[in-house]
Amino acid sequence: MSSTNASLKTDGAPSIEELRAAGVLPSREQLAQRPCVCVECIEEIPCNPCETSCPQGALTVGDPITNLPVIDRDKCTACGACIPACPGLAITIKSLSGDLAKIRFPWEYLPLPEAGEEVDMVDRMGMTVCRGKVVAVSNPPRNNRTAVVAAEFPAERVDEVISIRRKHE
Amino acid sequence: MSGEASSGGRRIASHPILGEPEAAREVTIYLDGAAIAAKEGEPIMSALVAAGVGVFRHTKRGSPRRMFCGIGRCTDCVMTVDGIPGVRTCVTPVREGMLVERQEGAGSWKGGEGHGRR
Amino acid sequence: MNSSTDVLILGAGVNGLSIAYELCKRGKKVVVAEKAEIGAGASGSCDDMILLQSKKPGILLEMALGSLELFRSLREELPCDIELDTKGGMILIEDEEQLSLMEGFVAGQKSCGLEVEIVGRSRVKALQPLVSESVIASTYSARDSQVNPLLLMKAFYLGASERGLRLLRGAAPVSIEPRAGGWATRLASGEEIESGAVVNAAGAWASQVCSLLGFELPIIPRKGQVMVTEQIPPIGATNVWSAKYIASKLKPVAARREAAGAAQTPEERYGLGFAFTSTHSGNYLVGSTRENAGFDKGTDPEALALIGRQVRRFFPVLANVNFIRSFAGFRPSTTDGMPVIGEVAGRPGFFVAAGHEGDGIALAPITGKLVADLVEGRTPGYDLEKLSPGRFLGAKGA
Amino acid sequence: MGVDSKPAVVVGAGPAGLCAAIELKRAGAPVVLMDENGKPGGQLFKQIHKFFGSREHSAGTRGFEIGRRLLADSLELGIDVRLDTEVVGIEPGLGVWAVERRSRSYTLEAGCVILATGASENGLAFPGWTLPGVMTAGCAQTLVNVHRVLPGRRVLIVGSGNVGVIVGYQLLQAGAEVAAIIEGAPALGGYGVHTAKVRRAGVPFYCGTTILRAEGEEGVERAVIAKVDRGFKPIAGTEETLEVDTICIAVGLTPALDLAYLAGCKPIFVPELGGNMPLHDGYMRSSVEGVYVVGDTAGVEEASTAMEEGRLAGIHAAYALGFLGEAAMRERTEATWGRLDSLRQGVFGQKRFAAKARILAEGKVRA
Amino acid sequence: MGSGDEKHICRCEEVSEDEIRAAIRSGARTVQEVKRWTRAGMGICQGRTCRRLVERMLCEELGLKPGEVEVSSFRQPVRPVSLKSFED
Repeated sequence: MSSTNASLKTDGAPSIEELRAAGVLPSREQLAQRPCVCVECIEEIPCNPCETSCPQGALTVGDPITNLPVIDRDKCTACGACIPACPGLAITIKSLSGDLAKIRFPWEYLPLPEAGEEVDMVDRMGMTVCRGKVVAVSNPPRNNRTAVVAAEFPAERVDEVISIRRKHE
Repeated sequence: MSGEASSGGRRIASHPILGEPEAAREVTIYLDGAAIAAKEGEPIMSALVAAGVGVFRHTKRGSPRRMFCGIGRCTDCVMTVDGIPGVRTCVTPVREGMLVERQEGAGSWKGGEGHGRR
Repeated sequence: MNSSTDVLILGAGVNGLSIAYELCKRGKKVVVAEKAEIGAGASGSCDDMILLQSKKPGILLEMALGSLELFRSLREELPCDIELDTKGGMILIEDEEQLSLMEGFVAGQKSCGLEVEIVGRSRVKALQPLVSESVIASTYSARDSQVNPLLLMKAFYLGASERGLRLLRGAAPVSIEPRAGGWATRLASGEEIESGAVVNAAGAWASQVCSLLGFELPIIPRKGQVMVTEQIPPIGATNVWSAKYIASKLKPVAARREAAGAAQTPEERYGLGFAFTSTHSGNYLVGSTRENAGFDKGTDPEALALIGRQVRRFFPVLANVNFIRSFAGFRPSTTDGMPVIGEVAGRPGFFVAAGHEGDGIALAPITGKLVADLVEGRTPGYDLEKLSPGRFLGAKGA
Repeated sequence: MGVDSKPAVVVGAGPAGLCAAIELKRAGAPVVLMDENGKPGGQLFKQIHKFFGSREHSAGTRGFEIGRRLLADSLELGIDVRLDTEVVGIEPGLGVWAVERRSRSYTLEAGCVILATGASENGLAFPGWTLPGVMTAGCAQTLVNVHRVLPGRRVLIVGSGNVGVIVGYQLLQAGAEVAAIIEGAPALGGYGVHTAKVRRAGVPFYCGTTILRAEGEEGVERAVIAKVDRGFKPIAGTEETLEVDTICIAVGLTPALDLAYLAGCKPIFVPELGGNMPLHDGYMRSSVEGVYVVGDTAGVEEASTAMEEGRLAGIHAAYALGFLGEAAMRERTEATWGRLDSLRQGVFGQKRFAAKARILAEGKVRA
Repeated sequence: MGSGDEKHICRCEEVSEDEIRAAIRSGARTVQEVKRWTRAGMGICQGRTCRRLVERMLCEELGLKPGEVEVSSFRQPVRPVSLKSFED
């Protein structure tokens, strides 16, 4: 077990420290500047749909395809095409605007949340960290049933929040 | 909750990836005499699971069993079907009016009825 | 590595282990050398019957009756259950010709002291409610029995082990040489074992062992394919066989047809016989073929289809039953249908106990006793002249 | 080399078998594809997640969609697909013994046989594992994704390899609750991206933890788990009880060796790929002339590697039967190996790559 | 009957871990011998589920490495075959 992956390999999800060490967490300054793609893919696996899905060529895996994806933030338009393309559901797009953070994340559960809905925002361990509001849900056919949900929540939770709490009976 | 429906099984109506279930004709099978709704083409196992049936049989030592592998490899899900003991319910499709019985041990021949069928 | 022992037995089949058990009980130091594992030959790939009815009156029937008595005491003394059952047996009769043949056969057996009778259709139906309408009568003997050969071997092995048996696996003999007062046997493992006596209980491989001493015996492997059903509720009160099989033994139609140049039917080619016995676990063993196929241990769909159709003919209810396994064993078969039990003339201390063909399980207890007697130099309780190796070796001996 | 009129028989219409049959048919070789199920695709139709890899490996496509595509290809090519056909034995001389619809037994003489029979799920024995409610992860996956019924409401998954984690995710998608995923080893087995999506749904992972027993009268009512020491022995005093009605066992797969064994193929023991499997070479040839082994049968990996292995065997079998020239065979083989190699890279792939390399080195004896 | 304390290795034949260990301790040395003495692996699944578990126990009891246990045999048919499949 490598020490950098201690949390990923024992708890199932990467810790903030691991993500930072892997260089995949954008800084608050970057987030305030523009929406930033966060690719939480920190193990070398043979996979590159993020690269081929990007119309701008902003995501690069290259050869060998086990390379970790590299983002060129200058090329990225935050179009979000990579979010449903990632088989690992590891990509989100986050931004900061004043005291509100916004996240767009992949979602493959029913029921789909609805715009305007108040929800629990969860961190990578599935713990509720704050309340938030769904602002948009898109699930066009090209997503192949991976919906993309956008939600807003308090800015101070921007590093922790990864998704929303799943509702089930 | 009765023993019949203790397993909490149910049909998955709508699915985020698989969408709506394909329309299938409904057929009725009988478990130890009680009518159970099943979908044409599905194995006996899934009709019983959907109906919340928790025990398919007891072994000769009296231990309860349901399904284990679900694909016809193990014996766990066997039941007496139309008088024939030891039928693997996970790979045997339902048929209208099918008589399914929980069997104890190897079951019995029910006087040999039903063996000429099919 | 060398070691010495009183008796070296070649083969850990049911007879080798029975002999080992008996000798250990009598205080002998015994080594069993087995080329593969316990029961790797016929004893692990056979059915479970102790069938008295099929034996022609004479020494084999006498030995079988003696063996059955021994089984009853073994059941009490052996260290694990052997699933001995006496639920009787029936030989199903399908036509008048078989009926008259079986009437004569049964009369002979009765005169030898076997309780056996011919029963009519209504009794057949009472004992075998699921049997086909085509069965017109049957023999019935309450004494036909069965035993689990796998557990029997285990029991002999455990019983002998408690008394000092050493079992060597993967230990085929590569040479057997006379030594002062006995024999020196080199095994494939490299080990050499000196022993006062060597018992060749190598079943279908017995002649190969003899060839290490420069002679051969007419013991050949007869392949028997058997299928095993899934566990099912009981089919009837007894185990069953078919008269057709006995008839073919008594009046070999195939041989007649072959002599007349007629083509063999698949049934004849495979030497198909019918045996249908249930085990304690509820599986049925359905047999079987009797083939000359060398040492090919495979089973084939054509033979299994013949066996399957045959059992369905007698028990149509089986159409919906699965068979889950098939196996083939090499029944060690001799030219005169009798086993070879005795010391080889001119080779003092070298004994053969092989060639039991289909009777290996049934005769194992008596074989153990007889061979132990021979090894100890005692006079056995049966006249073994007809079983002696010498009958195949001519005046010169080996 | 003359053209053999006997067909190539492919056993198993999963990803490996379908690809093998497609390659053969494309080359013009007669091919019969047999599968015991009523529907081809093997495990692909149970796999509803998007696949990894690159575009040429159909990355980003869901398993069942790959299944549909391969199926459409095979139908378009007119492959003789025999469904509900169980291959139950192999005779010397490549006689394939098949049983159709559990009611008709026949044998078919094959020019060559490609075994693509997959793998079977390993068991894990603990008191109570025979209780209703304990099942293999594959069983639960079949129920939710193929038959669309939920086997239970609250599930414990034993084993954190990709199978356990993916089935956990799919149970969540089907509407069940997953109480936990436990793993005996000190670290999780599955891909981090898989575990992460399950974890963010609130499912806890417990490493160094085993199941002690399942409890319940006529079915699972509880599972008792405990921490284990380095020797995998449970540590007294660490027991914990989980209220669950379903326990899924996901502790690895073993290659289906049965038909290869009957055909006389020499086995090799490779623990990284599931235990004993038939020895094979770079064309997926076993030690027995005319018998190929592909996919999980040749060492447990993934659907994407299985497809490429199927292609390798199909290409070589087409050549061996006289339907493909040597140059074309070599060229296609090389291209396939290129894709296969790229799949066996990275933290997870390297181990498999090394294990495969060991098999191929041993298997070269025939090549 | 509840879950009990017995740990079955062979689900089909309900053969317990204790029975299998006892067989090995009393002299069974191969998967085949364990099968013949205890019935583990003789059920309808033909040992597909318990074979690996028995192999592991042989390793533990006899101090063998995994892979040193001889591959135990498979027999035809590898799936249950209904007798009706043999048409006349």
